Amino acid sequence: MPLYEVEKSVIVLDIGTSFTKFGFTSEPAPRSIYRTQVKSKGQIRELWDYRDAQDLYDMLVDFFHDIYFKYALNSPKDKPIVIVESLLCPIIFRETLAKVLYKHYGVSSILLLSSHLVSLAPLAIDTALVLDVGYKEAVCIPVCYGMPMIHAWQALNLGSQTIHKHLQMLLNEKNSGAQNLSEMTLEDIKVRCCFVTKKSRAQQLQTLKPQIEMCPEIKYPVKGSTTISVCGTTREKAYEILFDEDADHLCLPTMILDALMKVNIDLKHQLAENIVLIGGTTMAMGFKSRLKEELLCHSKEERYKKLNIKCFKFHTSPSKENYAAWLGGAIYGSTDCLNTKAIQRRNILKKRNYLIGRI
Amino acid sequence: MSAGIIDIDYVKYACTCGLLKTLQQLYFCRYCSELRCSFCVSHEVDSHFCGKCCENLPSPEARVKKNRCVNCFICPSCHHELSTRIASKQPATPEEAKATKRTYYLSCLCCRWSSRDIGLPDQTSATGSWPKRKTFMQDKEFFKRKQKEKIISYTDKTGITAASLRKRIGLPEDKPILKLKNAVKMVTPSIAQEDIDDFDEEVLTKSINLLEITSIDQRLLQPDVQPVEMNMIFPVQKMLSIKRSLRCRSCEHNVSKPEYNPNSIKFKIQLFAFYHIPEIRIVTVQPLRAGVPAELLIKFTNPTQHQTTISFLPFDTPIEIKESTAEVGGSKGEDDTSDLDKSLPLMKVIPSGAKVMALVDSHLNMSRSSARMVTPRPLDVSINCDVEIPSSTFILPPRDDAAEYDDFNEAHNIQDDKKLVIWRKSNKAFIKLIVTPKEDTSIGTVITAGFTMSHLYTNTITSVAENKKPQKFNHNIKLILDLGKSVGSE
Amino acid sequence: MELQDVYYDKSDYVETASGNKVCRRTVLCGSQNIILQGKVIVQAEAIIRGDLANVRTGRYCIISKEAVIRPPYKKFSKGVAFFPLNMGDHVYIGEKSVVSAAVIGNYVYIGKNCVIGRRCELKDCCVIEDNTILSPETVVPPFSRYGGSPGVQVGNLPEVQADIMVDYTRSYYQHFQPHKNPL
Amino acid sequence: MSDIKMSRNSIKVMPGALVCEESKLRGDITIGKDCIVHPMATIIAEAAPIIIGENCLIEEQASIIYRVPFDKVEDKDNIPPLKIGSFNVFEVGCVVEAASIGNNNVFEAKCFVGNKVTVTNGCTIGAGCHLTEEQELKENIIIYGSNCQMREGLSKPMPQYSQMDTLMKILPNYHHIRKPSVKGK
Repeated sequence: MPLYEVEKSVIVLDIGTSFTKFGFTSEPAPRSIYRTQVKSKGQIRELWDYRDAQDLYDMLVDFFHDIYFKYALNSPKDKPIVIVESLLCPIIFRETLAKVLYKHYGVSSILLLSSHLVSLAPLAIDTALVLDVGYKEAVCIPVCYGMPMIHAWQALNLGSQTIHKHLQMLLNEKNSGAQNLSEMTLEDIKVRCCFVTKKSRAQQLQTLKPQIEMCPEIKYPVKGSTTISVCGTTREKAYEILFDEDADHLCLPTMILDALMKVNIDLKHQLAENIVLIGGTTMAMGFKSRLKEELLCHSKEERYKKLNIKCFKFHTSPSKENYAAWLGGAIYGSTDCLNTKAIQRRNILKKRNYLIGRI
Repeated sequence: MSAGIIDIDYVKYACTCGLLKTLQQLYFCRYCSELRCSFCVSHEVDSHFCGKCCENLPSPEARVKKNRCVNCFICPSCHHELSTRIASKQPATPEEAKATKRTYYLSCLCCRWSSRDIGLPDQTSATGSWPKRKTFMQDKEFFKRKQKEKIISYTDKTGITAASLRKRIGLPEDKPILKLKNAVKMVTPSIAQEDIDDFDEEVLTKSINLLEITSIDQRLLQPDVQPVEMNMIFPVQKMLSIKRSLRCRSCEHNVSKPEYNPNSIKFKIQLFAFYHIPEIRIVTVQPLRAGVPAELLIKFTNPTQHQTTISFLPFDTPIEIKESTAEVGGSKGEDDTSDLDKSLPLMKVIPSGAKVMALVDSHLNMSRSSARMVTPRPLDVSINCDVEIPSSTFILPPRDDAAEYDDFNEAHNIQDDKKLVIWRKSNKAFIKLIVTPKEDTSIGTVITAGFTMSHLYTNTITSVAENKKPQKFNHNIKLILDLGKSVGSE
Repeated sequence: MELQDVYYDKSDYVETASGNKVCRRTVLCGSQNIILQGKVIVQAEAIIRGDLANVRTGRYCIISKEAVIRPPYKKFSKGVAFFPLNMGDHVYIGEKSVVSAAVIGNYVYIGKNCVIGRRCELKDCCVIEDNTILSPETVVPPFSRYGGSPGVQVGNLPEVQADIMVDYTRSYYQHFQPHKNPL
Repeated sequence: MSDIKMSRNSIKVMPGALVCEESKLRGDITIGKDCIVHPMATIIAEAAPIIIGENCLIEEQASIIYRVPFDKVEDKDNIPPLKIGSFNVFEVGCVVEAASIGNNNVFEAKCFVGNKVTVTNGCTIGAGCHLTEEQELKENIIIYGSNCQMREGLSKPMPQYSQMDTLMKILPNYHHIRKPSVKGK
């Protein structure tokens, strides 16, 4: 008896640093994507800015209250839930989350899935190098035959947040009135005006007198009181922070190469030819082609010589990248995986170390 | 959830779970005789309705409709609700006016977006006929379903390959996910591309019109498509709202159950603390100075149909927790997983098997209710003001709705401690207390005073059921009063 | 906090037999079309457009300074008609708010400086926060709290909101007293 | 308003216009044909005359104020009159100090338009929006929401013919109306 026929609505959740993806299993897209914020005592707070476990507990109670009674419109009691989360998720978050769900909401079981792993499900592959560029950080984990190669993980504090800061700096150079723009405004400018440029142009932009035609300037009105000009260089340079090497000579492309350095030699080529990009930041125009250009360029460097990789191939997700991991969760959650692999409420009564048995 | 508009959050009541709430936000479970708040009751979805057309939807139907209203749409541009408008096409001749049917379009009265902006043809009926966007999603659904079938059918068959594979890469046993992933591999896998073309050369030369590009919120309103251009946005069906019923976690009785009709503000069950616990309001307070006693005038109101006696106790009087919550109360202050541990030995001895499952379940049911109880937490408040606790008590007569219409002060023959009770009228009494801010408070700090109120509560719940006399007992509640900021010397 | 007494100049207000207190400095257009059900306070410089259509309030309504109550219009195929504005009991309308709703239920609180667009429906027991702009034809369901521009639901109200409003409007009325010693 | 300015009041009401006496008009104002000015509306021509076109609707508490334009403070005697086009709607409580106003614009309730703003044709300034920065609103622009988001409309807002017809019938029953005059009183 195929289980998926039983139309049981099971919530699938991907709690991102910036946006939460919410939906149900066996559905092709999330029902809603909204900001990971909690309204507590009249002020809006970011869920991930918790102070301590108790604070997080209270915020998560409010957060799930919204999920169940504003989005899912379903009583949580004795129902399973699927949570997609990063392998690098802090223990305190994971434990508090479990406590909130089991204790406060009385869910029957939780299926915790690793975002890097499950994002391969929509592609129907099992070996790939997954790069997740989110809000706070970029995390690269190779997945081989369905096993995340934890020892090869790479993480850098590169993501929307860095871009926003960089963009603010660029805007300040050209505008006097652009001081202290809200993060929302910066995000909107980034999304609507900025793009990832080509490497050749990026190199030109770094010179004092670029020998290129600048792209047109955009006048961006803010709240009817000011207008800031987003000039061509700003539009092209906003994303450059991701590709500029930092003090340790690290950037997005080197993360991928460093990860490849750490995996078994037999897998290197296979992984390089199966790169999967997830996370909202990777949706920027020109991101993929630039990353490829950079990878090819960096791989010729001395430190990566022994990799001897000449070809990088990328997968195109059937979904939008920002919910690729969620979609993976929705697919897993619709299989009998939910019944067999989820951590049952009654089992946590048996085992104290319930969270070690994650899949 | 704030109490509302009126400044009533100067007086906070400590809920049984340790959170501070205003009286209006609290519930009073008559079966446990305890205060409950939105945090320590369990919420349940009672009924679904649309906030725009205020129509009820039975829950199964709501689920099928994906929790969205069939008739109401929200604007993809500004997220406001769309209104249906009759197309005002002036017919050329009267005959034509009769022949042509009315047509409708959707229009946003906030940002003036209309369904004509994206070239959606006007519809002949006002509701129900709006075209669903045809997307690639339909194809994907198919794709996904196919994939899922494969996962299911292969999961059980592929044990051997997975095991051998695991050995090859030197992994420990029992990583069942491998099986599954292996299965997926056999389904039409995606093929990685070397050539990527996600850069549009046009962007370098063409000037863009900001008004044609969607913002991130507009994109995320339609998560499946996430349109980049304004002409791609599409009306979105409005999400339904719910009415909630609330249940006490320890006795499983409802404390609040609304009526079914979305427009109704009545309740079938309404165990709100506001109707059972005396209300306290600050009337006046003398200027507060560190170390100087000040008069505080507070008003007590008895909302119940029974006379009550109120006495004062010091703030740090321990409050017993009733039997029903005692199991959990025992672990107060410890890590709350400890009560899970307590049930551990029992769980271990029961072997898994069909016959004993019932036993396990019954045990689970028992432990469930206690495990789901909210562990009380210490009060998060710092008291910086001493309250002189009066030794005398006072009486509050029952509420009398008719008294509201009496404009004269009715005579009452209640013997009052004149030092304590300043004035009284029907079920209200004005009480004077002496408060002294602590010596070391600096000017401008918010002065918080606290005391424990003990009131005689008459519980009628058992009397109805068992035809007994109503139970009377003293119920203690901790109160925290925000008296405003301290001032300097005169 | 218990409400404090608000004093008004006795010569400035007219008190009717049913207990309405209406400031002389209000603009009541078409006063024959305005029905104040009793114990209603209309404060200085409020405008009620009874000339456009009937305006009927319930008992214990408070219309603050410079508020505008304006019946909404609707377009029909044969032209425009203004239609009546009905207000329930225990309604508070804050200063400088413009109210053009079709229906205002009982126990409704509208903050100051709000715009309630044409033909909005404010159901029983709802709160509109200060400075909210409700777009035309918005429906505000019971027990919801609206805020922002355009106004959206920002929260829920306690179940006893009706009692809070009864208490508030009643004590507002009781504390709205003439100066004890007129100058 | 100072007494000197009061004395300079010169209100011209074109035939067909309906101007309630309870409105507050100051300075040199010409109100065009078929306009409606509700009671308690305010029009102040402080810097120079205001000429309002045809079929404008000015509701109660709306104020149209023509102050000395910010770029002409030096040259006070040479300020051109403010011409407001036709078919404009000024809703309850709006404050409009715009430097120039074309035709078919809607100023919704409680909006504020500063004196550095040029309003062309067919614009809608949403309820509660504050526009202060120097700018020219292109045709058919719609401003809405707390952050003054902008949108380009498909067409200009419909003129309020039918509403004005109804008002023309109702208002004279309840209010004293200024007599149309070509000359000031």
